[in-house]
Amino acid sequence: MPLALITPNLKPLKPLMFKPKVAFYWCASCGGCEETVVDLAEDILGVVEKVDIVLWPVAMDFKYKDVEAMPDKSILATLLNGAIRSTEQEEMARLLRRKSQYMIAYGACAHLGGIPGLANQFTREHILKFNYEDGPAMANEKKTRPQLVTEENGRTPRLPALTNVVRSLDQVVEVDYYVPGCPPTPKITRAAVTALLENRLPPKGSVIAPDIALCDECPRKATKPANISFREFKRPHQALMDPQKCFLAQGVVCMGPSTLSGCEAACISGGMPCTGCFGPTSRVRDQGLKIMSSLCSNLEPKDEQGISAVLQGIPDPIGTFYRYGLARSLLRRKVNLPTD
Amino acid sequence: MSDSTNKTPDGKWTPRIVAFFCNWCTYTAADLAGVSRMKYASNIRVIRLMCSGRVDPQFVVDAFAKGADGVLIGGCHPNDCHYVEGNYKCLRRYQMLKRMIADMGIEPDRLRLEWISAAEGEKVRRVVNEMVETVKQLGPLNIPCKFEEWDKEMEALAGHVAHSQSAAGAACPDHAKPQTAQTAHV
Amino acid sequence: MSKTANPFEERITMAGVAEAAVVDRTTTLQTLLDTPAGRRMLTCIQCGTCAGTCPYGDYMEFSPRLVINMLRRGFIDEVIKSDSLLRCVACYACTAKCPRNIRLTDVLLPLVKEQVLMNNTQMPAEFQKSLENMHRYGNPMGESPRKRAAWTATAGVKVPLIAEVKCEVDVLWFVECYTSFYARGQENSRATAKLFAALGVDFAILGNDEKCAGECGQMTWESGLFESLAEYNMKLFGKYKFRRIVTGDAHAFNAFRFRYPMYGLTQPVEHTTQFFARHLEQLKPKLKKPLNLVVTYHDPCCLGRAVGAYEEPRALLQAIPGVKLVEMVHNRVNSVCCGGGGGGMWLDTYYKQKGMDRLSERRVKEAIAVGADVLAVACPYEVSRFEDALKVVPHDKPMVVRDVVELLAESIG
Amino acid sequence: METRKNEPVRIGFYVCHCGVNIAHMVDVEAVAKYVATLPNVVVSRNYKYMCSDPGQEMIQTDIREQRLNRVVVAACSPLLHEHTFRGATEAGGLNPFYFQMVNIREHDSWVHTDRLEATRKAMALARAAIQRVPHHKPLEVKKVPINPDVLIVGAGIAGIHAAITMANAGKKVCLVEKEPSIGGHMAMFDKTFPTLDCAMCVLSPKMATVGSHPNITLWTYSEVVKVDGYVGNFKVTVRRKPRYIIEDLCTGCQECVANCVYKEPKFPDAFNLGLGKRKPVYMPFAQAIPSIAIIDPEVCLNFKRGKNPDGSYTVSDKCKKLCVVACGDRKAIDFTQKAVDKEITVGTIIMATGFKTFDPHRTPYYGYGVYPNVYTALELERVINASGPTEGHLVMRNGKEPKRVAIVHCVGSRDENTNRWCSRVCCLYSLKLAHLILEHTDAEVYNFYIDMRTPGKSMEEFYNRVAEEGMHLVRGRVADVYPDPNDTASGRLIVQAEDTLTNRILKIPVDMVVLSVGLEPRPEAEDLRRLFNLSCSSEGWFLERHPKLAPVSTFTDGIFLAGCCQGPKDIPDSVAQAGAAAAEAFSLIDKGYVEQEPNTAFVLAEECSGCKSCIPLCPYTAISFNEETKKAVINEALCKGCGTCVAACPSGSIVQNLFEDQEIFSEIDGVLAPLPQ
Repeated sequence: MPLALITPNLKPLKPLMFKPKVAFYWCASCGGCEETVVDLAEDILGVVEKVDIVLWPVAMDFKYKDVEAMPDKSILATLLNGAIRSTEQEEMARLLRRKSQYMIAYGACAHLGGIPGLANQFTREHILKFNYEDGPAMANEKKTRPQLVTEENGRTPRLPALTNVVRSLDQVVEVDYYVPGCPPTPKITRAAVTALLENRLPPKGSVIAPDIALCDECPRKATKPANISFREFKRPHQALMDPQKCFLAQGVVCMGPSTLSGCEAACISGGMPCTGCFGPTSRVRDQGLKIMSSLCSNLEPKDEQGISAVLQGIPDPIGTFYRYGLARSLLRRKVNLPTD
Repeated sequence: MSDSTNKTPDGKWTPRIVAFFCNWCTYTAADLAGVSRMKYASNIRVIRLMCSGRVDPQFVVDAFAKGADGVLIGGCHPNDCHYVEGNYKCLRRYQMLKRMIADMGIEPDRLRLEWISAAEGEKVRRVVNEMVETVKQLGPLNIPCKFEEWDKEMEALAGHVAHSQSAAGAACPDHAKPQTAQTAHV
Repeated sequence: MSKTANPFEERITMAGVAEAAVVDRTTTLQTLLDTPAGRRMLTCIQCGTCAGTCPYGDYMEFSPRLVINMLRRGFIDEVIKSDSLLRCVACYACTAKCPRNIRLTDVLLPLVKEQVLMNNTQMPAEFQKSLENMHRYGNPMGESPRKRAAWTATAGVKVPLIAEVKCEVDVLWFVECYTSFYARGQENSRATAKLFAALGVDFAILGNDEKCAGECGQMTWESGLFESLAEYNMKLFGKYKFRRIVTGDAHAFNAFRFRYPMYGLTQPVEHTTQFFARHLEQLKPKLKKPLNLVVTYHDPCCLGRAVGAYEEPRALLQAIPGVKLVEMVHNRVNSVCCGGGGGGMWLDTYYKQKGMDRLSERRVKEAIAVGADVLAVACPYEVSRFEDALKVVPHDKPMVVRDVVELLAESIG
Repeated sequence: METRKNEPVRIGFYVCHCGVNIAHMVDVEAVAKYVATLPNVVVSRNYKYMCSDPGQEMIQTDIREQRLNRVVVAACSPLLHEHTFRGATEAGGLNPFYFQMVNIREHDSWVHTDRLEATRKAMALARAAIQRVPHHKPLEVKKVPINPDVLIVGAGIAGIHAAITMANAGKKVCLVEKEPSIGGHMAMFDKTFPTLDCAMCVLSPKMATVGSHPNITLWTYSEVVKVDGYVGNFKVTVRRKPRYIIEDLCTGCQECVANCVYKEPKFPDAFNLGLGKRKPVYMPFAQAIPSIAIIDPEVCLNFKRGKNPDGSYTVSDKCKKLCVVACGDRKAIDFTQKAVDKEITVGTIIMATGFKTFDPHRTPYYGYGVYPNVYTALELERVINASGPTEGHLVMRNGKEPKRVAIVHCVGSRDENTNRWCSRVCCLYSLKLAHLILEHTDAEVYNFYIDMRTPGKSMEEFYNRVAEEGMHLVRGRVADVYPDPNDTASGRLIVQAEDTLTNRILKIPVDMVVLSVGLEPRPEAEDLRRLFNLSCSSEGWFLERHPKLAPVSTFTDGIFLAGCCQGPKDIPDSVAQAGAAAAEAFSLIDKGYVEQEPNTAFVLAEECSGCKSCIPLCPYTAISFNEETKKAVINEALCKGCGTCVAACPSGSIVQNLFEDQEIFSEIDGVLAPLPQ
């Protein structure tokens, strides 16, 4: 489905009288999303020309108080990437929400919780302990940990606290649009920004990607047999892969069938199966469960032992099926973990 | 969600079990149990599907997420599926689903798959009673409350933010609320 | 030996655990009809199979069928005023054939009999003496408890005492009274010890501390006596670690299987014949000495009808070289009781007074009719009963009574 | 979501008392009151009998007057009355699929004991339906033409009667029988109660009709091996086993039998239950239909000598083939015959596979198989029968006429250790046998019974009549049968039982014991059940759709039950049921089409990514991949509506009508929503 088709009924908004203000912000993310904005290459200049960037910590120097000083709704759109997992991120999300007409979850982490969302399998204490004490590369004999408040030279610097739960942006503030991907491709980003600037916005809550699974645009689509039946599951490093053939046909888990398209099958073209970063279609509530249902239905064995043997080929179902989507899954977090 | 725990009017917790029964075998068996006036625990809420193959893992997890303490799936015996082999597909998903819910911190015994033929009203009675007993032993799961508990940290911060940002202008109540509903896509 | 290949593997069940739910130890005649077992009695169709199959049905004023109906109608007082039920030898015939699966032998009749005892001050002396002995000495014959383990000196193999073993044993062998004190019973014990040793079984006995399991106390009249013996033995069991109980006494086996779980027994229980049948593949190569005998086997009630272990003892006998197994007219579920159960062991004089024939005589006649050299048994009561009966029933061909384990031990040489 | 786009959802909710069946355990008023508070509910009522005319009219009136566009009824199981209420919804002017049913009887009031809890459960289930029904869509019932031909499996009296009924009405019938001849158990009986007419005299004209009816294709010595398709269009494969006689060429002259190398019959004759003998080539019995001989390859010399070491067979030249010589130009004998599979297409199926008599080896204390003078009742039928092995002389295996006979009732009936049910016919056939014994001999006859059960027209009168003939009726179940210890030579037996009416133990010496064996499901019933996709009761009888309201229907549409395969019954009832099954089949056939529940699945064409995950999942190959659009397509005609593909579609792009994801999620939400305290 071409991108143009996803925004058929455009409601004309009031005309833009001034150069619109745009903010970029990053929360719990790797920085890859920021790269994408830069990757717009020449196009970025066009964007910069058309808009007034009021906040972009990675590239420009603005302060919290500058934003705070703006009138509410004075920013046209905030493109926020990263999951929300600290008090600072949450506070900024709320502030930017208040100041912006449109809040756009940019990238898989803001959209779904992303890779940071996998932390929802552990307690905050567990994570801190691993990172500051038990981690294999850790040399911290005193077991020093960052303190929320410290006394130093008469000053008391404060650090933001990690939250117990990693959240997608829409679990914290209302989100108007989602730009999916880890990271969003330049094409998707361009489409989103263009739609925004040209005032051709789809209905609120839309994910800016075709609402159809990736197989639709996968270059290996034709090589998938119509009688797939899984005798075993392999991981990509465990076998010599046929570079032309559908991954599932080779017994490798590929999330493509349950993941939105729009990335032009970038990973598959790069020789790796889809891991699901664009998230589920609008008809699916839980991406991980859906792909699991699909794959398991097509196992070959019918007896418990045989089934269990094949499923051993997926040693970490949570990490496999919820690589990006755990925080936005039906259960969100390992349910028996305490909060403190 | 005001009170998501399932309490009887006298304040005692009693489990809620959601059951997905296939139309041809297990649902009919439950009808038979009724016609035979067998007595069993009232904690079960049956949702009828045509086949155990229709049981989407999303249904099971959604039931847990909405407050079920246990989920029971009933289908036709192997080789007896009205739709030839929907029950095998159910079994395959069930095995992985058991692992996944365990990984997500739900005791696997809260999910049970049983083959119950149309003639086995007695088995419905036994399985339901056993299931209720098992879940009683495990205690309340109560995921909706956990969601509330998790989100307390946000409420706390929301209060703090509202306080510290109040100087900068009137807070917009609409935007302070996080979305809980699934976002609609195009 | 492969696990699945053994046809007798399934027999080792904790029958008692499931059955403990049938009734519990507090059930009385008044509360019986509210228990699951009692509700079965409401389904009785008065077909009379119980009375028809009862070996002493001819002599009963109140047949089991009638007892059920009197209970249902509220006329049970008339039954307990009569001594009719003293004739019940707890042989499980009525229970085994009942088309409604009513638990007469081990549930209804003991409760009625208990009331009979309380309503009849005149108890047969021989019987009363045995109960007293059980109470005082822990065995019905009034032998000194200190001599209980004396037989081990003549066992020929080492018989470890559990108190001296100090670690978990696989088998706690519950020897029981007749097999400890009576000369013929001790032969059974020596044979069992020999077989255990030959198989390399990790076993031990309780020695002089052991007291009668009390089955006859329970099955007949004296639930109080049974309670005290059961509690004593349970306390004793609690002191040691063992994985299963094995006993050669079918009556003790019955008590452990059905009643003791109500007192907390959790280990599985096996009769020696079940245990040896389970190890038949290991035993077979050791059975070298041919016996060249025509053997007929008498099913003990507490092993046969009570749990359906009909084939294990037969399999053992057939494994002995030279043994030709023949069946009596009444066999397996239809077997005729030796008359020793439910207190019958000590009621012979009383039965004679009432003009009743001895069941043991009825039984040996059947054995004689099939021309057996050996009447094989699997319960220590039967040895003395059938040997006594053979003294009075005329027969041309000599016949001896032997326990199955004795024959096995003999074949091992 | 709703089709009438601009119209808000208006739900009418009705909770049924079902007399007291529901109302005694569920506070129906409280349920109605609670539901009235739920969103979209416009009307919430409770009524004594919703399925009654006034109940249904109430719905229709409300639809019109309250402008309802959804209807929810909380009553019995949807399997019972969903159809009724869909009809009422439609009669009120709505699409019938705007209806949803809540089962608060079978799943609630009948199975629970705490009124408060049962009421709360009813509320939760009702709420699920209230939340579900706004998502309902208008659907249309699909009509599929029905093939007018019918398959009848089993040619005992029930199958025969059903076949003749259907064939007389002009329907093409394929009647399949496992044995070489039709007739079933009835052909083995001597006389029938209560009329005492000769069984074969009544049956053989009907058998002959079957054999010659132009509308009946009779396949004996044949078995159904495969069933595909569904109501209206079943594809059935029948295996015709080789009888080594070419049916079309055999004239039934039996010259082959007369000339067989075996001069004397030597092998046990199955029709006479082994009491008589037959040759390797034989006629099953004198009146067999079809009147065609059959060769038993197990004992025929040609087969024995022609058997190769690998089990294959070549026609032996070591055998003189006297039968072939006798057959002459008719050339009806073919030693090379092989099993042939025939495929037929039918619209409806009637199962009339009958019963098996109880094997009394399972009650060892009656001595069957141990003492030669213990017979089953069916064996006695053959002994008494004039065409039986003793030509109607009542003599025992030792050739002597019995002086005293005991008939033991309830062998393998009413017994927890064997079969729990009453076999219904044994009391009466035992009385009949007692009568026949008295007619044939001077013997004393003892009937040992538990309860004498003689319901039905003319049955008690029959009991009364034969009792007067002077048989002993003893009320007591026989406990033991054993040889008389005082007379071991004659084979005399002692029958021991309590005479419960005199409180005495009887030990009656008799010459012959007849065991009135009960009826039980055939051993192959389990395979047939799988083959035809039926259900069995826990006893193993084929399960009827409803014990009262649909006694000859099954859970598989288009398959009906007749005779003892559904449960023990006598000849009049078997015939009546066969007629009923035929009538049910007619009503389907004459309608011309079958309505199919519109619960099929469809692919959202725009949204399908063409991942092909669903294609191998469909057992009916209803899903295919369109190579042009590169998307999956479901053939609605082939889809049976299981929903497996829907659950497995990884992008949620397959939708099942009536069971849409949103509908189920709403139900889950509804059953779990907090209830008022």
